[in-house]
Amino acid sequence: MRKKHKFPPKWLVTSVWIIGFLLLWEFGAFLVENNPKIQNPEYILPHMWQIFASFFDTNLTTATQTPFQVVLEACGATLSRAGIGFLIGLSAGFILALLMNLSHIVEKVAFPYLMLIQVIPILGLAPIILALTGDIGISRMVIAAILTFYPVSANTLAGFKSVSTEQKQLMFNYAAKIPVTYWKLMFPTCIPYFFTGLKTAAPMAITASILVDTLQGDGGLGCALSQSLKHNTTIYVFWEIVIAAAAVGIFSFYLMGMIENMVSPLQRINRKLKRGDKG
Amino acid sequence: MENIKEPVKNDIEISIENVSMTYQADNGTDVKALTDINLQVKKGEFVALLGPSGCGKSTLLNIIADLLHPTEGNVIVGGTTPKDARLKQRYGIVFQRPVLFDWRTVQKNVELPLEIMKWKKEDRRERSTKMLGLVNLSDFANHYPQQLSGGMQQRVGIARALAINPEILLMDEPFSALDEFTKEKLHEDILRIWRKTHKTVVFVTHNIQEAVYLSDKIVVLSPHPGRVSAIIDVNETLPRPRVPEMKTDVAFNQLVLKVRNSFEEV
Amino acid sequence: MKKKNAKKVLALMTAALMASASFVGCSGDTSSSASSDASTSAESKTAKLMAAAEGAVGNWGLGNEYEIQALLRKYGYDTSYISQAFDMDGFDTDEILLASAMTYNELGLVKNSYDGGYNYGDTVSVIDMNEEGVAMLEDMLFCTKDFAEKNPETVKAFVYASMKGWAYACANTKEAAEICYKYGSSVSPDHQAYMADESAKLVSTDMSGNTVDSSAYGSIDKNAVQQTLDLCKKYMVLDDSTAADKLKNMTTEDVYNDTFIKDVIELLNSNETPSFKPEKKEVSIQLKWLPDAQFMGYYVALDKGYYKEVGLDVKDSDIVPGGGDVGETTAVSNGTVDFGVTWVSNLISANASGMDLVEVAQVFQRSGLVLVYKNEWAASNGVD
Amino acid sequence: MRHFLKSRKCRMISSVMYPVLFGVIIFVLWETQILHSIMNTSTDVLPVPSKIASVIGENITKLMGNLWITTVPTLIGLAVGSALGYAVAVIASIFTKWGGGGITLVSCFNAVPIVALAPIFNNLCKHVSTDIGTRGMAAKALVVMMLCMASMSINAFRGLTELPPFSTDMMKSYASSKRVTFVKLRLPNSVPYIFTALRVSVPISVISALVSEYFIDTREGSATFCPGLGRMIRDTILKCQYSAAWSYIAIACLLGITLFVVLMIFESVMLKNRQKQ
Repeated sequence: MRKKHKFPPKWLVTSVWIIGFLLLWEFGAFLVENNPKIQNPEYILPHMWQIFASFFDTNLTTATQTPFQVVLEACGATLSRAGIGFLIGLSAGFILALLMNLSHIVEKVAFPYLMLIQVIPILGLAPIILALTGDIGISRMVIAAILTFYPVSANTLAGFKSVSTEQKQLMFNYAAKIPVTYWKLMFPTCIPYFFTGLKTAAPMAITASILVDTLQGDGGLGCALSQSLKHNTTIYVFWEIVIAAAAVGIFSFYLMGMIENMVSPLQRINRKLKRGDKG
Repeated sequence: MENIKEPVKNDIEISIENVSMTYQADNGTDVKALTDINLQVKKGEFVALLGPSGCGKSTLLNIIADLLHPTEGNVIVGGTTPKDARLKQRYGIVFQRPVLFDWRTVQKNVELPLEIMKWKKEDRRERSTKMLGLVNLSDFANHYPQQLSGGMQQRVGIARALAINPEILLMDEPFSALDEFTKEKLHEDILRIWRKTHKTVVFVTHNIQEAVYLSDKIVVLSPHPGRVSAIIDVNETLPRPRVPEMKTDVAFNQLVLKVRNSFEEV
Repeated sequence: MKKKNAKKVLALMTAALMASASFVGCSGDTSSSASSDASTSAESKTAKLMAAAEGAVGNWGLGNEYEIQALLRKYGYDTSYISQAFDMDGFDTDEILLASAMTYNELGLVKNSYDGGYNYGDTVSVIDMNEEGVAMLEDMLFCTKDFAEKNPETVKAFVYASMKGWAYACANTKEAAEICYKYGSSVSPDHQAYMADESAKLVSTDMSGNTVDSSAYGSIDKNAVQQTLDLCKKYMVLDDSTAADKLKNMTTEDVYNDTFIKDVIELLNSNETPSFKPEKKEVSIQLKWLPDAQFMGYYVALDKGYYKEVGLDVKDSDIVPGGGDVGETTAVSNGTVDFGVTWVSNLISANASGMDLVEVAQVFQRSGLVLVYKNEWAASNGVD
Repeated sequence: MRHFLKSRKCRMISSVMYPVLFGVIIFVLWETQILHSIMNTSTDVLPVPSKIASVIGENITKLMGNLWITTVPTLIGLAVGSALGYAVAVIASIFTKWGGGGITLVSCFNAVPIVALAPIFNNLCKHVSTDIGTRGMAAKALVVMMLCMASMSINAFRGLTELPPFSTDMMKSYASSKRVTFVKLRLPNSVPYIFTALRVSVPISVISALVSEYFIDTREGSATFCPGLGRMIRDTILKCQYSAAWSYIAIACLLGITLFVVLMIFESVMLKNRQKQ
């Protein structure tokens, strides 16, 4: 096979865009800075370098922590808390998809409500869920789980439905029992779909966790965010959090991709084949 | 047409009696897919079910394979009901598409039915290696389906169907998606395998030449409603073994013509 | 322009009317009648400021707005206000001309130059709700009626230790500020010290400006509660008609129970070491805001071991910071925590909607809410 | 009988009946407060449906006023954001090699939580207008716009570039210009993708409008000013007015559902003659 050198390479495209974005940001910051009407430019749009400098700021902004330490600790709290809700949501979503695929009655009952969950502004319900459960940890899990639930179950169900009739007939002809059919055919087929759901759900679970953080002074990115907005820490904590939150969201997305690469046999094979082609 | 009153003999592998199949269309009307089908397939016989789209030939095959249940009539496969035949793994099935699992190697694909039947690992390996040898794919055992050509994939499908060593091989237009060259090669392969294994083969096709070249007996089905319009014995005109040169014989072409005419008679 | 003038005149007239009304109302109180002249002049000044800042009065809303609404109504304006963020940027940028501030927090940020501060120094002045007669009681200690009934000793012990903490904190504000800072405060130490001083003033001064003796910290003044309740009845808009009816018929009895604090004050003054038999030893408290010197009494009580002394088990994590979107009232009502710190008005709205909460100690004896304005702006509108 | 059970009509009836039955059961459990004992909560926090309905009835004008305040920026943000997102996708699809990277960058905006976006845009809009209502609307609409733009540009880019096999070759064989190929092939091909994007955007736009109201300047405190549904939900919850909070939530849900249903109807009309993929 003739080797084609792709131009521009992917890394170049990505870096050009990132640089472009940074330039745009800096231009905006420049405008904000030089607008005489604006007294506190760092509250509206600080320079990117100012934000990055604040990462290395050694001045304490709370009793014991520098801004970066505050954000780092909050990040850890948010990720771990979101993780639990995410796991619950994905298990529930997967189980429901399984039940819906196994039973027509379950499918008929659940499907409209699944649609409804997607349309209802769950995040707006966060305070009321907190009031209902009375525990911030539980409500965080509930909200993260509900947000995770829909994309996972909808995609997994689509994965089950994507199994071709012939494949199912094949298993039927081999007199394979239902668990065997699921294990050998249905699950492997739906793995990519399942992960598509996870990739949508993971950043949502984190958004949910951050929002719930703001509901009570219990740590986490959202809590630090609202504290910095309430002038209890330097405003750069806020900007660091904006960046950290975006980074955590993107990280969660790529983490799902990485896990898929490890777990999914198909991904593994495709990777192997790609390597084979090159070699 | 053969006498339907004739009792089922020991050498009859598949017997279809008075089978009708009706299903309901989306608009609520009944559609007759098959009416009053009578057919018997002897042990080791290569039978082609031939007909245009919509004649119910695949439906008939699905009834034999227990994928569909006839609204009327009786079906006996390997001396038992289709369901028992399926549960006892009396037949292997090959579809129009290879239906391989992308995430399994060629060898593991062939081993799939054996895994389901809970064979031991060594036995599985031995059997699948043998089957891959039969379809000339020994060198590709560790490849993945997406690395193989369409013809090779279909051969894997055949190997898989034969892995459980069934008495019957059901094939649903197995070569219709392949190009002409591959198809001809697979014709030789399937004839070779059939000679070697003495399986009873039910072969659904819409290609007259293919049916004539491969089979002992052609069951011509006509549509609206699906019914048997002729059963033609091929061996009388075209003796075994069949070789590619036969395709240019006058006898071959006359038989093709005869089969085609049996449609036009309807 | 003409309309604005007309409103100004109206405002002045209303102010005058209100002033005379309050004069009549307070006639029983000799100390206030003596200062009525001063208060009248203060009110005419306020009237001018309110007129100049029409449409640019800010408050955070979310249950903190009633005093401001009462003030607006007092001077004849619509009760709407600009929703103020939890910073003073709006004030800084002149978007909000009369901005709400708590004396112990936002006002310090506006005046001082430390981290997060706006460094206005003495170039700003305030309208005090206490002086305007629209003050409502704020920070107080509460629990559910059910809890108080079932665990009277626990409540008494908790109030005892907390008030002991407050007394110590008010006497030693510097140390109290340091203690708060240690317990995870997120504001600068300088601001913490400022907060401690100002909070102490609210604990030790009542609505009419009289000093509260340290032996009477936490006592509940029926008249002050009545004033708070009356203002709530006027300005609290409840969409649910059942709740609105309940509010209409509410009396001070539905709000507080002063038996605990009375016993506690007696015990504190007796100089004996009391012994309690708390029914529930592990208790927790939900604060109204982020952890800082506004709640120094509890942190001091924790740090000095006052809770342990009375046989209660209160850990660091049992003092739960607030500042979120679910009220302390809900947290206490659904049993997440045992005690809470909230404003009396918040408890009133919670009880109107069907909760059963009861105030057990009034920590802040006067309102800490002020409207802050820039002197320069005031001068340009004819107020010095 | 068996035939009837398998018939289309019966299937349709059952797919309506089962969920309705389920809904009725939940409703009854809720109304009779059995749900409360299951969830271990009280009617203070979780009022029964009839109570919520009566509160809605009592405050319908106020609710509608707040609904309007939330709906306007939602729709503006949705429309402008989707249009911009599509424009971005079109530009990216012209320069496919470079554009893909830009789309990846835009998709990263999706990962920025609404909670962080809202205060930024609130600050940015401080100088947009002297009128606080207009300013708040602009800030809300911007938040909604950002999120809708992201999802639209990602999907539309796929719609504009992932074409049926051989279709570009076919257009080339007709010597069709880039512009004609765009109008005749890429544009129609992207229509289903637009709807995919909108299915994501519509719920997100409602949610982001509600959540951003938590952080956005407004004027409130009297009957004449409506700060919006999200703000009212937060306000009523903090004041423990849970039946009122639920009435605002119900209206917010209704907004989300209505927009989605409208979208579905629109989609089914627009894509009526397309083959299912």
